[in-house]
Amino acid sequence: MYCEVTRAPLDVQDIMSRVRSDSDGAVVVFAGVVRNHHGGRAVKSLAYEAYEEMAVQKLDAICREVSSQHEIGDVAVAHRVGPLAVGEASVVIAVAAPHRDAAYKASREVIERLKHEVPIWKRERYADGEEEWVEGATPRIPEDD
Amino acid sequence: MYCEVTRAPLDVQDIMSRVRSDSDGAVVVFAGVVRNHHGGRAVKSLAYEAYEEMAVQKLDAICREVSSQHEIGDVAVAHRVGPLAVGEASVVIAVAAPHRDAAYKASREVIERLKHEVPIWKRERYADGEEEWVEGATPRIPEDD
Amino acid sequence: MVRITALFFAAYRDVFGADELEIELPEGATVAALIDIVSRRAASAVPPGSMAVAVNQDYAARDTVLRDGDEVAFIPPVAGG
Amino acid sequence: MVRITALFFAAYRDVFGADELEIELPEGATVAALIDIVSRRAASAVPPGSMAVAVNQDYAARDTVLRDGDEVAFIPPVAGG
Repeated sequence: MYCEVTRAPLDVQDIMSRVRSDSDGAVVVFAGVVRNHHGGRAVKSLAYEAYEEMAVQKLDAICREVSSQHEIGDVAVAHRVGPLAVGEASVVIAVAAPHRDAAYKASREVIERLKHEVPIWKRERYADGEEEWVEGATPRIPEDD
Repeated sequence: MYCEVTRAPLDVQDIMSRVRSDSDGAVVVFAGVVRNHHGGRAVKSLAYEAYEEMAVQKLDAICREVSSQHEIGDVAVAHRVGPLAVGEASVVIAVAAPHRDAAYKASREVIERLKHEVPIWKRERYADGEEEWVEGATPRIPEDD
Repeated sequence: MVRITALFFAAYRDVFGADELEIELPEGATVAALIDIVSRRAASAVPPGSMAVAVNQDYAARDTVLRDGDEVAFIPPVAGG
Repeated sequence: MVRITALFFAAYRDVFGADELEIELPEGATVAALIDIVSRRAASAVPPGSMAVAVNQDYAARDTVLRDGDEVAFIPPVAGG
């Protein structure tokens, strides 16, 4: 298991190699990539910000839970922060499993939970010069006793 | 769209780069990897054989159909033939899409259809010296008129 | 007469003892007729439901009429991926 | 009195005009009480349902009692991925 939040460009091959093992027949990789448009506006670049220590901790927790719920060999997640250009990867998730069904399901679950639970924010810079924090999802917080 | 059947080792980064575009926010990669065991037996190596021209044609048809059914930007598939060692990738499928849901679904559909329709066969060599054609799936053929 | 090329892949190479055969058939012969002919060569019985046949690289129905020069592939269950 | 460190991220840095504040609270004060206090600083109203609060890097219920030295993060809707 490997989770990181980093300012460095993400290396898909490196992240895949962290999960591969001779007993796993399937590897599923998800890469989130900066798009040149969002909500009908042209995006020039963007920047991600994270509450880094908590983000890594949350990613670790998600990976542990997903590993316990699916028959997978290993999972790795890397999320980039700082400024990113269009076309660069903001997040890479690699899951290795003996069989592909578990690999696909676990991969999907990690990205869905990441988007709802991990304290990371995205600020888009548009072609017209404006900037905006992208609307996100409110993490579920524990109920009062 | 890019489909190939090749004797050369598969390069994930290269296959990903064939589908990426600035308007796609998600890339899903599936890699099938040679496992060290199958049906309780230790696998030493294996070899894939293909009816190459038809395999490429079938892959092309699958990619075209999946592209027309899902909102994806592009898809690439490479399948290796010849001898492979444990840990090597036998197939790599990359799908880029504006949104991740379509990328995951299209990726899954390509690998499922590939396994049922594309004329490729696998011969496993076991640690005990035996060799066997791996039991596969019978392609659906057109019904008689 | 029509002359076709039959191709045998993977397990079928052993079963039919060849990887490629030139076969002559009467005009109007179908895929089903060709299967009957090659089945006489089979070293072991092939469950007919498990065999796919492709004519000129497209899976073909059993009643497909073969034409001169067709490439007819005998395709055992596939196991790519 | 307990002394906590409040952290504000992303949009909340602008809303609350700070990225980090040291705040003193009466013994037994809860997350809800702290939200009341910092809300007085808010440049614009924050829909309370959209705000998550983490105490020592774990999402916390509103009735969580704060302790001396706690790190309390005000977390706007997240948008990673």
